Amino acid sequence: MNGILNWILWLPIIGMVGVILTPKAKENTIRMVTLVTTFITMVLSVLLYVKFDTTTADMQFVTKIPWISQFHINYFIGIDGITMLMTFLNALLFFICTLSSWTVEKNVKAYFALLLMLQSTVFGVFFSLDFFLFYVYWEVMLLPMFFLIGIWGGENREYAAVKFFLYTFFGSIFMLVGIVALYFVSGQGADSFNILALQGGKFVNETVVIFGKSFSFETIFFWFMFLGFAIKVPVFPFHTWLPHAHVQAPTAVSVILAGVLLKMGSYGFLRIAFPIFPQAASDASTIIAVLGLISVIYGAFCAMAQDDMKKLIAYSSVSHMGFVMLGLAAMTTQGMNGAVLQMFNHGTSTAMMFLMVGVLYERSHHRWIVRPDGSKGYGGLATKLPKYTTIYIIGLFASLGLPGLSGFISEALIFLGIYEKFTTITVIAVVGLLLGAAYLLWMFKRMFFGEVNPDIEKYEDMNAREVFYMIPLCICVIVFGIFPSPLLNVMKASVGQLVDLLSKY
Amino acid sequence: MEYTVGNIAPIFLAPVIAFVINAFFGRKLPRQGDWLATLSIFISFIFSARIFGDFVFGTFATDHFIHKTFTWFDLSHGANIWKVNMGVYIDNMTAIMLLMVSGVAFLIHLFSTWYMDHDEKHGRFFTFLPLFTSAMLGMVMSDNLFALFCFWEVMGFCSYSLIGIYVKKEAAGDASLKAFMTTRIGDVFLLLGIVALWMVLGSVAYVDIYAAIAEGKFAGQTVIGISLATFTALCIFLGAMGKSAQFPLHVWLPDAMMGPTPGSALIHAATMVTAGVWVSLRMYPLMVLGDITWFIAVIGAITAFGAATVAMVQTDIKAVLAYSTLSQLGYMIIGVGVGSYNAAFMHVITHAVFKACLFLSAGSIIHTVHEQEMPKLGGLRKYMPYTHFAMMACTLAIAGIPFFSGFVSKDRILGDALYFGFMSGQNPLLAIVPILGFAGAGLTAFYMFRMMFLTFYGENRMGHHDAHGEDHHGDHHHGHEIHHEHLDARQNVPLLILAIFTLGFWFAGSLTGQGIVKVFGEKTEWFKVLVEAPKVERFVNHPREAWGSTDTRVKTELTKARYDHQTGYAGPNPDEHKIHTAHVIGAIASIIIAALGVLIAFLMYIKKSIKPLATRFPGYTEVLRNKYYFDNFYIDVLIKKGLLGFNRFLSWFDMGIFDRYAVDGAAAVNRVLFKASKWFDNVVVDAVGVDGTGVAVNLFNLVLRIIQSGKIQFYFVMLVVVLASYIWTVNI
Amino acid sequence: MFIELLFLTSALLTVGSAIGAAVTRNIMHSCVFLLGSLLGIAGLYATLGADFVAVSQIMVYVGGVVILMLFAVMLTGGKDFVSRAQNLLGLAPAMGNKWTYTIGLLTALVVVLTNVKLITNVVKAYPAKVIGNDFPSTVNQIGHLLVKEHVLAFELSSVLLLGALVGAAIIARPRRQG
Amino acid sequence: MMGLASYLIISLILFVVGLVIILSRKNIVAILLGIELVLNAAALNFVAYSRYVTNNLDGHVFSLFIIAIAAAESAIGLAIVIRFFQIKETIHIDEATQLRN
Repeated sequence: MNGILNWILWLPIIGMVGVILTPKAKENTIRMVTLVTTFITMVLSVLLYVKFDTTTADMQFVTKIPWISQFHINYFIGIDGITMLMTFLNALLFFICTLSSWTVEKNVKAYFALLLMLQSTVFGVFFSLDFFLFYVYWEVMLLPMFFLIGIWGGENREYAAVKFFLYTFFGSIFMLVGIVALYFVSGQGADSFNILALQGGKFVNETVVIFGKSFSFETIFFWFMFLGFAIKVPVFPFHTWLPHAHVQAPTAVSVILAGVLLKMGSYGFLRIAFPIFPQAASDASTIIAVLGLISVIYGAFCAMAQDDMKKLIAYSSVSHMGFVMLGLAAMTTQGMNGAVLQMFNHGTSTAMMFLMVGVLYERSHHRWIVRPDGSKGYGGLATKLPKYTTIYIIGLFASLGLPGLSGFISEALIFLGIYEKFTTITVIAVVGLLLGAAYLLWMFKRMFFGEVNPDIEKYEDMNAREVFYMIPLCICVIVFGIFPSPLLNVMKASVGQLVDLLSKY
Repeated sequence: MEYTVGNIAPIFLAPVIAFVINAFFGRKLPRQGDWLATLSIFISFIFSARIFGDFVFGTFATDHFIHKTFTWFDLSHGANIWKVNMGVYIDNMTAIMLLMVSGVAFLIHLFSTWYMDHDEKHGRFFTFLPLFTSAMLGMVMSDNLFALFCFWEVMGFCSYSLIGIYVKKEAAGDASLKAFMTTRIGDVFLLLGIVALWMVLGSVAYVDIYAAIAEGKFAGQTVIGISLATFTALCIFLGAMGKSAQFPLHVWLPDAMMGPTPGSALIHAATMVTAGVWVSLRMYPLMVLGDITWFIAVIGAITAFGAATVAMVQTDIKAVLAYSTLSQLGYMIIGVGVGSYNAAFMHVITHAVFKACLFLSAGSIIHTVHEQEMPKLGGLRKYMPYTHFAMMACTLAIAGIPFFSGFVSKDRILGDALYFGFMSGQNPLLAIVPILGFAGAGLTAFYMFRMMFLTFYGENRMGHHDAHGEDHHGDHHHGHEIHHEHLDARQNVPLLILAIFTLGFWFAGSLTGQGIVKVFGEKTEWFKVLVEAPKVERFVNHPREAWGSTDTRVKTELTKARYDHQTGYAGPNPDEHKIHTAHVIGAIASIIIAALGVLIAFLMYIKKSIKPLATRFPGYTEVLRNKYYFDNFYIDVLIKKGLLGFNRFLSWFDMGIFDRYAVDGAAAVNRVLFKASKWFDNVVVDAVGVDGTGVAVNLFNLVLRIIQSGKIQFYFVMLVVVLASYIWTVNI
Repeated sequence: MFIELLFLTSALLTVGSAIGAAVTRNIMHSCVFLLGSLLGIAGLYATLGADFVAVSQIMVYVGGVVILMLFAVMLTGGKDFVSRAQNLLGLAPAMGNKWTYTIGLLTALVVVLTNVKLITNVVKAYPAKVIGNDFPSTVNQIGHLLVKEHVLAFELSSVLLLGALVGAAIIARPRRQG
Repeated sequence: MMGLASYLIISLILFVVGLVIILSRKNIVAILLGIELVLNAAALNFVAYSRYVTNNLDGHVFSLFIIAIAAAESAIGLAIVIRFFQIKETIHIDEATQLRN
């Protein structure tokens, strides 16, 4: 039974080998291999969900094999409720992205090979229970991402790729220092790289001497970890890589970036920063909440000012991930559950938005809502593309948190969670909901209403393939908006355990 | 009667199913599924009527209610229990509201099958209309504020979709955006209020809130320096202001008339806009506890009077009705504010009936003659006798003429307002409430009859213009060739049915509305008896049922009682005498004022012996035509004022961008801020902070800059320095 | 005595040639100085009794690497042989100028200070040990070590060398423009 | 005269000289040359320690590997230099900016 998880982790690599072995000229074979691989992965993740035991907060499907035994480094993977959701999201989004990448023409073989490699590494980050393994996957993940942006991106792609790479790398260096420090402090024993064994506030009383002065070990290294994960989320002062990366990345990569990779940051908080340094996390919660609040408001304001559709959605991601940070900072049942749910829901709704932008981009080859010269980039799309409009509306309203679609419940839970601890912040943060509706609907109004722009007369409505890959996301957004229990039941035990731990500090 | 899932759920689910089917297969169904939508509403109507019958015709007592709950989702872990419960809460008010909503919605659906026939948006219209109806019914039935909020937002979405249904019109986009965003301002506050209540009380079910008020759980609780009760009451009322289009947030409702007329009738006249009144009534004990009723009354009075004045000069028939809706909503809010719980709710019902009918009549006219500017109409009485009859009945009702429903409900509100303003020992400044209320009542009579006279009386002015020579339906009703209206089950029978219910005795139980000539005999004044402000003490340890269980409580006989606006029928009220006096004065005064209004309208538009407003007070008319410059104030003034200040500050780096938006009035004042933050993000944080060559203020900049310089040797130097410093600090 | 003489000459040759390589402004001369320095190191290996390493040093470096370098210098068309004056784009001279040397020397100072600190510690830890002048042949033992204990590294380095060979050939292969 | 310290000092001098070459020269071949010196300094240290401290031959083996890898490295490096020269017509290190921005 534990084998499923290993299969999910390594199947994309097998698929990648398959892609590499396929002759370069057989582009359709390459696409089919990728599609089949991602599809099987998705089916396996559904199977994983079915077999998942929701009653326990323990790790399930655990595999532990010694890897570098001198340093007690193990190939140690397993999942709990939080990871389960991310696994499903990752498997689903990669399947959809494969379909949406059908039209990629440039160097097809390398593209799909890198895509599969990315999938495996992202799974690796989520599954790893060994710190060293985690770090390896965390860094290796940058590699396919760097090339996917740097080769298949837009006109300014190298800049965006390098920026993305350096930002993340900068953060992960601090994380590495933290990992090494933990290794030494925990006695270099058998569990020094074991994330689970390090959890539970074991370092509350440790101190560290730097330049002759004594500091709390927890505080110092919590902030080191914080930096590594906050850049990935991204939280306010570290967010500037995101718009560049999103604007330059190809559609599928944007989807993955917004849908899964950003969640790795908040996942890091949930799995590593909070449980290992609970005291410091609890002390830092106000700062995290304020940064989350700034992300929410600031991201929304910035999004409002954008004329580029993708940039607008990128900033909206900053805003939405700010809600996740707020929920994490709350450290209450409602807030934490809301944050994890928001991670999933943002994954689906933002993926929808980016895919829709991609669909339109394939027709128009520009993304201007308003062109730099002040004329409308689109206009009257609702008349011309009815199917597209319908699906766009679902994604749009899921993003802005309409009850009945998925975004609302998570945002409401987050507000409930933070209210008691940060009342003032709650009062300000609701403005984020207002602004969220404002920029999204304003964009919608400028693009879809009005007379049909002569440019868009020749556009065709979504074809069967495009509709097909949007349907799973639509179902997710609607069904989980009405019945969130399938998601909440899976994660609540794990989240509850974390909340219980944090509530002691 | 037993209540189970089987006979409550269909009320909500039937329209939902119609929505789902129409959304996916509407195009393939005959007539794009409009019959399905109508049928589904009819099913809701049948089930609602059954509940109404049970509750109203003597089966249950005033304080009876059904409360069934189920768990929506559950976040409990270990000893930490936290569940989100949803449920159905049906009391007398719910039963009345259910009947009204499903009944009016059914008639409007029926009318729409005629009105929207051959319209290009036929299918889409009949997709959203059942969804809206289900959301409204769901909102009415829900037992807690959270569920209410969910349905509230879904209604907002339907409203957004229906206002913007003609996507080709740029103005439709603007109007829908404006409607959604303006109501959203209220909504986020409503959500905030709900969150605050939830986290302090542990539940947002109405019964739990009532119980908490009774148990004094609010005492000593504060939110950011304000007492919890005031804060939450204010938040919830702000939500109500957005949805019910009260004074500062009223700007969206007139624009909302961009949508198809039947949609306006259902959403923006009869039901959705009364949701704000509904939640204010449901949370009335909280409003009293939070001591904001005076604020509610003032807001209502300003809206009631202000909107009535604007309605006087409108020439578009739908605009007149839109402003009259605003004004009537103001009366309902006054009713809430002055403690006239029963009458405010009655006005919700009576207004829904006559305003729906008015809008449908307007729709009938517009669809027949393809003209909605009143100066171009006139003399339609001969061509459209049925519509004329229905519209006249409703006009009499809204104007407050005795024997009609509007008189009954509005007069009671005004009577209570009179008592509230002059006799209850409140702050003397609050006398403004009854004064504005009565003035508004006079104006209502005036502008409604102005509309009637201009539309149906006088000479036919249709010949004076080219009335849409080509029309895409292939109809030929234009110019002088308007065909005589026939009795049609879909066009005017719904109007006539609604018109029947504009008579006052249905609601008052007596012909005059003052309990003098009784019609219903023993069950006289059922409305007064059954609807009263919730008595919070009764909800401590209230019974609650799970979905599956059946109702086992002992039914009590209907208890008779006299109407008494503040203490219900609990006992002799020392102020009862004063209140009665106020009501008598109010009734007489409102009859006189209404008659005066009708008379002036008659003299002005039929006899033409008084000069019209526009020539008499040209300056003031101009102000009214511009709606007191609210739109201009929000859009132009705020933006431009804010903009100029920012421009001076920001022009040194980017003048062109801001200039462009100064002219464009579509955005809010936030635009300036957005631009500023965009600039801040791009230039300061990103360019200077990360890429900039500026002084290395912090290490982060420095490191990135050095790495990006590409000079490998500098890299080496850094490496060596770092290693060396490591060795020196570690002290090997 | 012979050993000490060898050590002295080798050390002088090593250090002197290295400094010469650093100081001269001609890349050709620099390469030749490198040759001297590497030969000196081979001598130093000999004084340490590392006969096999010394021979490998001479064969690989003197016979291979330096020659390769000279080839590279010649193949790059003789440009940048000597210190250029300020040229287009305002680049620093190829063989360094006073600024680059200043930076280099400053860094060197840091390294020297750091290392002196380390070396003093090392010397304290391992006080001067008199080693007899017995120099048994190491070839046999090294052979055993390479194929027994270090066999994996040995094989890997062979693969590496092969890869480097092929890679270098592919990279340096002139490609047709177009 | 002949002790561990003297070898270490020679090795240090070699290392520093190599570093100065790396840092102060802009000619890629010269930089590679500096790297060779640094590597040799390291190899010399290994052999010296092997003789004076550990008394086994692991240091020798290690320096042999260093020699092998240095050879491979210089082969690749010089190949890149040649290729670079074919493209850029110069071997000035500051011209190698293709990856920037």
